[in-house]
Amino acid sequence: MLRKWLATPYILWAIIFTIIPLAMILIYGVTIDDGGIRFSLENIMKAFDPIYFKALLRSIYYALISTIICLIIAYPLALILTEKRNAKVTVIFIFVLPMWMNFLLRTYAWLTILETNNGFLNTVLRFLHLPTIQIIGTPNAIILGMVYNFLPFMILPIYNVLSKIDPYVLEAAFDLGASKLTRFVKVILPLSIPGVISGITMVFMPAITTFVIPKLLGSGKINLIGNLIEQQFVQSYNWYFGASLSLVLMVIILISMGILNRVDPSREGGAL
Amino acid sequence: MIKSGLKKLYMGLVFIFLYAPIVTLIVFSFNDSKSRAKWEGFTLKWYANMFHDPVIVKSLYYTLIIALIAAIVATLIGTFAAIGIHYMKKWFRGIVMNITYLPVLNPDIVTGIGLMLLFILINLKLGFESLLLAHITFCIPYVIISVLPKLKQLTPNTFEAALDLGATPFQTIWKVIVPEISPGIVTGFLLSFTLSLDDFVISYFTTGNGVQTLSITIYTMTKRGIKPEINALSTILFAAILVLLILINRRPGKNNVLLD
Amino acid sequence: MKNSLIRLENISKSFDDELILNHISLDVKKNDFVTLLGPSGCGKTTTLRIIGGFETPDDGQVYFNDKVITQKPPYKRNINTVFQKYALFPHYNVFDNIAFGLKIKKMHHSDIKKKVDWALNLVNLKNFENRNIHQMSGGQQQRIAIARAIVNEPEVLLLDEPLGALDLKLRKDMQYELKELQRELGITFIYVTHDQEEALTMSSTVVVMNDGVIQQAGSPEMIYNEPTNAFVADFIGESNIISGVMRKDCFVELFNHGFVCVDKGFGINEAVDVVIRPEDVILLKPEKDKLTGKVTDCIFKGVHYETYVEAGGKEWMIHNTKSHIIGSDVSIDIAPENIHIMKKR
Amino acid sequence: MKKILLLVLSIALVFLVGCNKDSKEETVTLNVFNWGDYIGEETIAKFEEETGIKVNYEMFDSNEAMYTKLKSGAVDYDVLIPSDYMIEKLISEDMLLELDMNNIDNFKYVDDTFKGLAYDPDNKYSVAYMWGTLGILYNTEMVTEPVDSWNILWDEKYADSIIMKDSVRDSFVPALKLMGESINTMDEGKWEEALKMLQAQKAIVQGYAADEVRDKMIGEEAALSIMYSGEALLTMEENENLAYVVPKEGSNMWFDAMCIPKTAKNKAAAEQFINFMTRPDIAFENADYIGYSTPITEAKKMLDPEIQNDPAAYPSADILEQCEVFIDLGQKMTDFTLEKWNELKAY
Repeated sequence: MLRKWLATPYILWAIIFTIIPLAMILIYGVTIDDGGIRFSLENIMKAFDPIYFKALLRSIYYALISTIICLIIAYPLALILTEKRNAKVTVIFIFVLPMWMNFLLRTYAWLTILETNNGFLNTVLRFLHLPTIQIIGTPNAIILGMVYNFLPFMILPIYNVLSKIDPYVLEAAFDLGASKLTRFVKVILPLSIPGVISGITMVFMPAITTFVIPKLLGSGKINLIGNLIEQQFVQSYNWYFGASLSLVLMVIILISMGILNRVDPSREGGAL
Repeated sequence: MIKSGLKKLYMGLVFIFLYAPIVTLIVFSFNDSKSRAKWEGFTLKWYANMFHDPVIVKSLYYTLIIALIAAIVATLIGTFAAIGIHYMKKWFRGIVMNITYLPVLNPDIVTGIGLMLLFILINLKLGFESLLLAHITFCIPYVIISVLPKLKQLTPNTFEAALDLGATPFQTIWKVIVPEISPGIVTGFLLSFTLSLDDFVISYFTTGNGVQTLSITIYTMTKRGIKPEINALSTILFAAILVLLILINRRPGKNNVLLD
Repeated sequence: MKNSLIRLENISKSFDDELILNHISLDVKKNDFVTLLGPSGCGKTTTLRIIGGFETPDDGQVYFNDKVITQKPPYKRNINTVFQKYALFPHYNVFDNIAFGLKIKKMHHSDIKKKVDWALNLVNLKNFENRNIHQMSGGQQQRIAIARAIVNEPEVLLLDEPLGALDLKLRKDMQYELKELQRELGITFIYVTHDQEEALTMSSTVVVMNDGVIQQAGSPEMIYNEPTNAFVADFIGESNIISGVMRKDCFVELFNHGFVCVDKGFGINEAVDVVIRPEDVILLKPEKDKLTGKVTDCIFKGVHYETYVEAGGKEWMIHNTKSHIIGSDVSIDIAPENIHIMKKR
Repeated sequence: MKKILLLVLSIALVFLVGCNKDSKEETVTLNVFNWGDYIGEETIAKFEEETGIKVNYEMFDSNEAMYTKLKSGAVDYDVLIPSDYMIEKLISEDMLLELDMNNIDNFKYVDDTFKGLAYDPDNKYSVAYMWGTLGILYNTEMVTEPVDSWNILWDEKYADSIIMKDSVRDSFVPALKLMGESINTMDEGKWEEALKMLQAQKAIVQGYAADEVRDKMIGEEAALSIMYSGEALLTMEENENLAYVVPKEGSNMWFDAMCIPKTAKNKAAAEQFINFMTRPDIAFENADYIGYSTPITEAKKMLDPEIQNDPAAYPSADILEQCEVFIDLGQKMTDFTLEKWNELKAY
């Protein structure tokens, strides 16, 4: 029937514009060019060299912290949103509207706010005779940037799942003698897992690969894996090694996706 | 009472966090200094000068055209794809969904260079077409993941019911399925448009022939810093979409259609 | 062959290597009210979907007026369906839902208006055309779904457990109304349900299905009174199913007591299943030669008492109009024509 | 209905854009690839008007990004305006066309100081576009002592107030120059030694910044930073406490220059463009808008005398003598320096 063929244009599109380019990158990842192009895992091994591997681990670490913070901020917010009548409008204001300002401009604006000496925040703090903060150039600034940028991607899926929980289920939980806390732990939380998983995916993965945030907010003092991949592709024209780095990264991403899929095999949370 | 106050406070704080940089940017678009580091008094000159730089004007034009076409095409392909995926066998759906997530999860630079390699391979000169193809490519997954949940919410047998009443599969999709999942489609369209607007890395590697988007123009202003006119232009764009969203959602008699 | 409107021939269908329908053949006559009855998973809905054109059988053919329609898509079949959860289109109002099929046929809008009015009238929902679907109750949605289907004047109306979501009172009313409707429209209904009472009340033909196989097809009386096997007997109405042995034609032995019956043609000393309806058991004062037992329970059920008797190591269910004291001894008697002998499965 | 309308509209749009391009094919088009916001706002329009040649103007954010795009062969650029070491790299990889100076009459206006430079010794491939030095931009309120040496970037008094550049070669300049080395040294040991210095310095460095350094200096977030003279000139306009100096140990002198890649489809038009940009009145307009230093003597003379006499913009000859131009180190050495850079950033 027709509906089974509806995805065909997309599948063709995906094969041409997603799979083939990726395959080409992968080929670069497992070859080297020393006079002639040949198969080699040399670059893959090099990706585990401490300089690069540490950056990778650090990226994962920061991305992980950012994801956890996003989750902590987003979950209560999503819960509050489900109680709001005009939640959908609010969600647009959270999710779509901020992106209408160019990402680079928004990140620059954080500098204006957070700079140590004459940043907006510290000026206010100083005016109130409060201690000022120094955050620009520290890992905290990188995490702040990640949380800022990816928080909406955590709020939306959790909200979507929460808003679809059948209110009768919640009443049933009360009816069966659950306290508010028990109800949350035993009913709401398990039911919202798909949204949480989806949120984690949408925050953790892009957070690993970001390179503008560490450059600007981290004052370029720390390299994350995104910076190194960009550097290999653009600065040293070493696509072979750049591809190897992304290959290693991709494997890690796929493994984490596999783990997440185990928790939520239906990928119901594929909902943005 | 205290509880609802706390909730409002919490929401307020998150909103402050999300909007602080945007408000800053808007405020500084009225700054007399070229720098975003120092406030030197109020001015409207950046708004007046905004359209003097032909490069900015041209990139604004391309940005909007590319975003519009990319969003429309991505929404079309993505919506049909989502319907197809929804009715697929489970194992196949799993594979297709994993492919769908690939561009979302890949570093932009890998996607960008990969696409550039592809365009070279198929001998397509970089320019408007290649840029458009690239944008459609990274937009489709977002349409699919916006539309799929709506399909899951359809009452069972909706598709069959329409066929049963004599609608051809095409009529069914157009007259029944599409209207019912329209909130997801609108979300997907809006997301596509927004992402297309915001992208730099993929655009840079897939464009040519003088076709530049606003993002490229902004990112490449490395020699002299970002022109303050850009802040003014961004403010206007932001205000425009804000007004548009408010208008759409205030339409009398209609429940808001966005992001159901 | 003649007179049959829809004919299924040797239909098989499996999903993911699970056989759902196993070589089914069925004739549906014109103007018949056919009910497909069976427990969930028996294949009745799949059969309906094959008739509707939503599934293609792996094997076998579907005939409509003696023409093969196996591969014909649903929108080219003059058959309409009322779905289990109605599948109304929430973005259309009542009128547009009902008019959907007519608009697809590009009918003139004044005709559409007439026909929708007619259909709404038929389901007692006059003046509801501008309502939104979500403003309607379950029963009303049900009626809209029916109106939406019949407005297209199908030759066959398929109904997939249409009353499942309604409360008992409403269900009874709708059963009656549907039957009326069928008579009035003079078209064929094929009705899927797992409720045997519903099946018996409404249909002119009941088709009992289990495990992808048709167990028995026939009039409600025949199905009830002459079930071909223990499954049918058990599924249709309440019955006592007892293992017995055929001693000779018209004589069966149950719990070492001989009973005269009317069935012939079984082998001498063949083990058989014997079905006895609760209302066919006659309770007597204890008599020496008869099968005797003790009353274990007696429940008032309105029109009758439901009495349980322990006799011959089995609990019998008996419906009669007298109450019995729990613990008292009774003898059991059964008229020969009420003893239904079936081959052991 | 609306959707159908939208669809029709978009298809029409595609056609429109497509047709537009076809009609333009008849006139000569020139693909120019330059840094963003690095040309006078009306310059291109003027060129198009004078010559009838249509310019497709494209921008890049770094030499390396430019190279990646060019090397891919996906676009046939006609004119590039990269920096010195990149031009040398392009020359060594045989990616540039030799210019016919007969077509670039205005080459005569280029100051002799800027001819025959190391990256293009015979002026066969490039014509200088802008030039400048690498130096220290500092805040005279925050730094009271005289600044004349790279040494000050290692002074712990200014801990957390020093900004280096997020660029390998620029950030190694101070270290190499303090060691008395050439900034183009091919001696890996020297790079290792310089890395040690930078690693020691990292503790007191506020950051390795890219473009945001200008705002940081204007906002007085840091006292000292290394910066190109052109950027420094723009920055000083916004904060009068800022001053720029080229340290006495010498530094890097940089050039952005126009050249024609082998992929060029319109060499004649490209040369016409280069000639146009070198014409004193245009060069003046351009320099006046960009605020960087022009290599065209006649154009310089048209500038505000204050700028002409600003040593930051046009340093004296003896300072320039101390300065070196970057030379491409070759792939192997480039990779090596990048590795050193990553080592620096690893902790």
